[in-house]
Amino acid sequence: MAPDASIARAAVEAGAPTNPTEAKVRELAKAALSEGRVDYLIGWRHGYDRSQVIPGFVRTPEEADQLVVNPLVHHNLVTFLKRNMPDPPNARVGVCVKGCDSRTLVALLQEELVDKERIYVIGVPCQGTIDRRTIEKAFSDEVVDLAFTPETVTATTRMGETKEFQKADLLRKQCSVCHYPNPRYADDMAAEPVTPRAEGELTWPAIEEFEAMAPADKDAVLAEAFGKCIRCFACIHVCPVCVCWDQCVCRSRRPALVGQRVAPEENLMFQMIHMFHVAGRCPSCGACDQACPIEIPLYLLHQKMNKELYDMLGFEAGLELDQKPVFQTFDVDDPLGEH
Amino acid sequence: MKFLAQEQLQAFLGHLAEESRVVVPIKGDDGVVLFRPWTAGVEPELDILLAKQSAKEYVFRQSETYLRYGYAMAGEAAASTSGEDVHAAAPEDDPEARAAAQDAAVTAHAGLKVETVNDAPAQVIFGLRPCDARGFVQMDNVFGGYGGFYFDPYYNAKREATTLVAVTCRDPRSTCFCTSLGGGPADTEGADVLLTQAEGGFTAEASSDKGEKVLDFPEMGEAAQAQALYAETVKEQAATRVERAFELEGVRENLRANIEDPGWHDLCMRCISCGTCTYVCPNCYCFNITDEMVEGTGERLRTWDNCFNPSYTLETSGHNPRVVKSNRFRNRFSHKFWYYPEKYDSLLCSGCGRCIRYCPTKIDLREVIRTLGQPHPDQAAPAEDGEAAGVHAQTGEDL
Amino acid sequence: MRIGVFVCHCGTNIAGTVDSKGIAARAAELKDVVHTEDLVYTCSEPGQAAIQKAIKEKGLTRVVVAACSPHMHEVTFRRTVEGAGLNPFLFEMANIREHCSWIHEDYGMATEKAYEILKMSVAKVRQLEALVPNEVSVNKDVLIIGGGISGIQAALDLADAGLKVTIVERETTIGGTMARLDKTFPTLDCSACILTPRMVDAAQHENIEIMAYCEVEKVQGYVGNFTVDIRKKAAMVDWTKCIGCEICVQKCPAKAPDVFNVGLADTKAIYIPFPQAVPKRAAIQVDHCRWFQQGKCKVCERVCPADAIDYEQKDEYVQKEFGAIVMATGLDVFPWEDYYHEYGSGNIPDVISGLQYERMLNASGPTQGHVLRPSTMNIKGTEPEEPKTVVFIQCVGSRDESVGRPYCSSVCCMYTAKQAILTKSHTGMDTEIFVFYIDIRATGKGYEEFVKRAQTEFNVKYVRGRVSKLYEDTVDGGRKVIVRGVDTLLGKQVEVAADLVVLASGITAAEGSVQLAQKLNISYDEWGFYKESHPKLRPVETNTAGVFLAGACQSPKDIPTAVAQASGTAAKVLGLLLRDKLKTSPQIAIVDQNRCVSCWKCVEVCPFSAPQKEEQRDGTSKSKIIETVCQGCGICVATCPVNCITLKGFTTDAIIDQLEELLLV
Amino acid sequence: MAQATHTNQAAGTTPSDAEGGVKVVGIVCNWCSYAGADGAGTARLKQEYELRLLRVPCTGRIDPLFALKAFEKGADGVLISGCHPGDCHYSEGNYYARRKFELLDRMLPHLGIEPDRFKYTWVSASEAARWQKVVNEFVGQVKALGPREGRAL
Repeated sequence: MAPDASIARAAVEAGAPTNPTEAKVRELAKAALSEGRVDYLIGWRHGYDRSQVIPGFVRTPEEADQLVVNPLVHHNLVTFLKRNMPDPPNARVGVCVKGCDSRTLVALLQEELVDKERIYVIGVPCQGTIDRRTIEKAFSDEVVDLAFTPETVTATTRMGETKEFQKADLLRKQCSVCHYPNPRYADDMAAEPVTPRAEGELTWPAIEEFEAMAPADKDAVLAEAFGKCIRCFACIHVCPVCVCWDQCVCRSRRPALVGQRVAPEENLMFQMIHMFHVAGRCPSCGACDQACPIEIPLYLLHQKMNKELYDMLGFEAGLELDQKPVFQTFDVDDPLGEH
Repeated sequence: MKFLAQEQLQAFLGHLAEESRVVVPIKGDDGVVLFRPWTAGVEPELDILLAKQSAKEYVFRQSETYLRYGYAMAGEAAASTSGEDVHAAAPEDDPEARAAAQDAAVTAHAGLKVETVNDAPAQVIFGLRPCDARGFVQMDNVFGGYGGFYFDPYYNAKREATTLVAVTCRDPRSTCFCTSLGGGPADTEGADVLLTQAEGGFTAEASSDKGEKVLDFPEMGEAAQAQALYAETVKEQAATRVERAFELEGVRENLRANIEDPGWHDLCMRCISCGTCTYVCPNCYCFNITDEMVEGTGERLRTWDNCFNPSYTLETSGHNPRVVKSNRFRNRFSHKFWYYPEKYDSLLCSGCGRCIRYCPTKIDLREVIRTLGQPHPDQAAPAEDGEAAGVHAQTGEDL
Repeated sequence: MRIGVFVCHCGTNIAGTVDSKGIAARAAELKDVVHTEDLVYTCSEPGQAAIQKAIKEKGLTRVVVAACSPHMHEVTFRRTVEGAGLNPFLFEMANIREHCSWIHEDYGMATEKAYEILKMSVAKVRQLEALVPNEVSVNKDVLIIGGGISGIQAALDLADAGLKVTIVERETTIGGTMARLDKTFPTLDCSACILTPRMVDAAQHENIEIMAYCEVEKVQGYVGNFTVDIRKKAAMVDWTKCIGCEICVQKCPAKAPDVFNVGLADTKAIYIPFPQAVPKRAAIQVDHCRWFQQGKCKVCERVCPADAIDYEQKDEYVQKEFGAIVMATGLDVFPWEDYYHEYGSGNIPDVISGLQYERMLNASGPTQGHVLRPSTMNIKGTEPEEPKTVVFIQCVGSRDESVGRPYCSSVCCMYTAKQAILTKSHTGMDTEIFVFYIDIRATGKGYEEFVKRAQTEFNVKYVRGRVSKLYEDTVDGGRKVIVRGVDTLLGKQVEVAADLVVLASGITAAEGSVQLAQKLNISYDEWGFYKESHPKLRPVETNTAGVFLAGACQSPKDIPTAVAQASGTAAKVLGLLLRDKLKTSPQIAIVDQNRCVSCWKCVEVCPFSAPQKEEQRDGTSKSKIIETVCQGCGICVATCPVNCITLKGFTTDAIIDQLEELLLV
Repeated sequence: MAQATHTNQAAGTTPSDAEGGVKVVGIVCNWCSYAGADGAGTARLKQEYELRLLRVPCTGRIDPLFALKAFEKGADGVLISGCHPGDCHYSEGNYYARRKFELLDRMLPHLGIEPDRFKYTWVSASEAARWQKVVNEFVGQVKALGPREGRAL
């Protein structure tokens, strides 16, 4: 079997484990691979430099030593399980999931969109992941290395400049108020459960400012944000619960729900189609926010959607296997009045 | 060699803006740098960062309406038809006029009204990188009638009206590899003017008549020796900073040889099949054509397309020669380093590295070329190869 | 594509507010429209002929008619275009009457709106495709819900025509309201004398099965193929053994309120509503039975000669198949006690409802036909008194906005006249009778004459006016009900000291009619009366194919009207079921399996389980919709994320085209 | 040219083309609200002009994206109406619809669209008067807001 390219030809070697969870993930991965329980396993590894973490596809126990777990592991690897993504399609796949990732997996399992029998899931309790782009913007130079303590992140640039950040300031939007850092579904856990950053009623601080705006101001913000969209479909293809992809209605000309002209209103429509189609399965994992090359604040939409679904029906996506997505079921006594 | 003092920059842009739209890299509130129309007082982001999107958008629009048409009663249409005359008027050697004539001819059909849209305001793209400028040269081949191939009136009208003012890449990124492709951080190919950071401003060199015209700015003096020297060192140092990514020698042949290499599957595994790399690329030019019509009134659009799009090369029959991700993945690199070179005798990549930086999963073009652009061991993968078998199962194609 | 547009004047109904000629002319500018024409009455024979002529001569491939509501004439025009050789589903209607000319006044604005509606229809018709109906075989059995006179009549008519009929009656006997009536107006012939033979006919008819003491629990399926779950309520008596001898009833020591006699008397815990009950079978009212309440007694079990008592009996469920369903659930008497506090809310013994009085007049009723003052009944040592002065009050729970009943119950005027006449024949001509009324509605055959008789021959005093208050008082040592009202003709207050007051309580929909309607998915109005498909064109059909209406469940009716409607309904049911195969609507959903991503959302949401997982050659599964099961609601279509399900006739393309056509500026 | 040709077809001004006029789209189910609107017509209950109705079999057929599409294409208001919960001709359609429209109703203000521009409600076949009330109130409130300007969607 050909060695996996992303490992065999890796630019950056991972080296010794930097934390217990990372060590455990490698251990579990090795076991699964050496015992032949999976054909390959998906974790996280360094990209072209140590400040980058990317999805890592591991085929041999040796390659498992390249896997890393640190605050950069934002990629939701569940997306590589969805329809037409796995290669070959019928492989037995191991996958590492954080809390939010696991919810998207649960959502897929609820609708039998992933074959439970063919996956091995390593649960990775999550202390919150950071947005590397925030760091990059703090320099005019290029960030090439990042070092972590539980509370801090130290960035080093190409020219050797270093700067220390509070991890809390770098957390991704949904991480800072995460109620579910611990995987909801996993075969093995890579660490003891962690205490959530937030408990009790859900809150969505990231969208409050926008919510408070007057309609005209919202229009302005949205027109600017979505005017930049290049329709690359990264948001849609990276979305683990957006399963149509090659048949996506956003590409369809019959019916033509959205026009092909790239303009703010069309782009917003384009994005709302995505939102309504993942409603009930989207836990706001933020994969789309991270994937967008133009950094469009998609969380403005999916967080609002989830906030309202929670407010309407107390609904939270992907919590339990026996739960049904919000639009695939109803309750005669839904507390919904006409408006 | 002229010299543009830092404090003259705004005045200079203002001067350019008198006669044309000026497009510059601008850092938005969200810290994202994009090429956008300049307005007085706005500071162009010339320092380090590559703009997230290449400047190609301003010549090869992401979506461009080039035809408007409408259904009308035969009577009206007949009245409006003057297609033949236009056709007669079109000189043989003027492709644009001929295109216009064809449109006019279409309107001769009763009941149909057709109007070409081809707005091409004069514009200066200021502050793009040499790699971006070089990208235009490669697109020029495709749309400019190279070797008697298709001449595209819409692209060329805009290209014609556009002046490119490039800035030397003082601090190339770790993902830059222009030098591996025969370019360089101070390359002038495609650029009309090259600015280079020097003490207190920029040295400015015109490399075309358009460039000369742009530099015809009274307040701009000649560069002092020191400034010229400084600029030279900047250029030299920059060149040394760009890492050597791979050897170009033999890449075209090896890609052909490795076309069925399982390595394509290995490499594309983390690809999410989005179009980011192609849309931020200064060279990629694939497009799609769509009619947006209501009640017989509508417009014909040309929009960017990309080879990762699952419906790319989807045929009317429903068959798609590139049925799986790896097929489409392979196309992008083969196109840049094999198909295009064979047709146009140059590369379809200028080494800006955007596709690497902005890929959601950091797929690395250099890695791909290093792997499959070179003769490599997996080439003669045995038939019982698990990977090959898997692929076989997926595509139904014999690898 | 060659579209023909026909704009109707509908006399002045449309043309009075909309420039039909003008918009027809303008429609000629629309893409693909090759023929436009305005017609005075498009639905008339010449109108339809014009359409067919144009289709043939101009080779039209699509037709739009701008006229009334599709609910009115869509079927008509589909037939028209089909007659000219065009597929009937290549037709679309623009509703410029109900939705435009009738609701607007400004000629210019209404005309523009009509034109926009027309344009939307043209946009839609472009998207329509030729459709061919499916055929399903028909189950010829009929379910009739309700065993009153309407249900019985429909059952007999259908059974005589050779169809198998099942009557489901929730009481222990059929007969319904009519069984409680004494005489019937205007002929004064005895209600039982007409009804009971019909009840027996039904019971003995080889094609009729009577399921008494049963209720419809669940209805599935569609016209021609309904599957109905029926609950047999536990009577605690084995009806296969019970012979209806009534010994148990006589011996039973436990009293229970007599529902049949509207509480005028008591019955026993084990009971048979009335002597001519069909089936004549006993049932135990568990709430009042000593055995069930106190755990001792079992008298009935001991005395029953047929050994039919079964205290262990449980509800049973049976499932049956039917091709059509007739709703004949009848009526209830308006619960006046809850609304008319000025009439004593039922606390004045000598104020009773019309139906109670009906029982009192009836020879087999609680008073054996003697008219008595309830206040004087059942008092030891004293004889009950006959009333000397009787007051009838009309429109109690009818034509009264204040109690939310604006409609006329249509029978009260007549039954009051009847009861007034009967009173005299029971208590003598010297009895003084007053009738307080608003208007007299005597529209039926011989009705007006009947009321005249009451007024002249029987000297019943009609007072035009409402009664504002009823209260008890002692007048010359006697206990009276003081009736305070107004005579609007004389324009002065009147007061009558009455011995008995009979309220002409109105008609309301039968209890549970709404819940039942929801089981069958048929429409009902705010009072629970079932809604007909069209008051004139489809008066006995509902909007749910295969479900029909008979009697008072649709609206208050007297017996002649109810019976007439029942027979009409029977004719409609026959018209449906005499066919061996039924065409199903082709406007159903279909899956494009090439685009299906197997997410099974359609399977999840379909109320009819029409989408199924179909295994493909490559081992994967795709969704497939079973044509004959699909009802064409389109829930799956709106749920399918890739839009690979198409609802024929209501495609997403058509909807979007209509939107864009309308919003195009 | 073509664009112009089209609008010329509408000689005179429609209420919606008129200055300050609005375009209101109504999507209604065939069995209840469309019939209710018919009833209102038969009873000659006068209504605002600006509403244009699309007929679908069931509110369950209505993809909330249709409403978004309408707004994107320039609608100033969208009204959706069907059978009362429990009365759906297909027994469940409006229950599914209710959830979707409730979410849409809550999302629209987030997209810069005033709450008064969207309404979902239930009008039965027998509620002609209610239909008139719903139409006049809704179209009234949309007219009060006027045409949408500077919209992002």
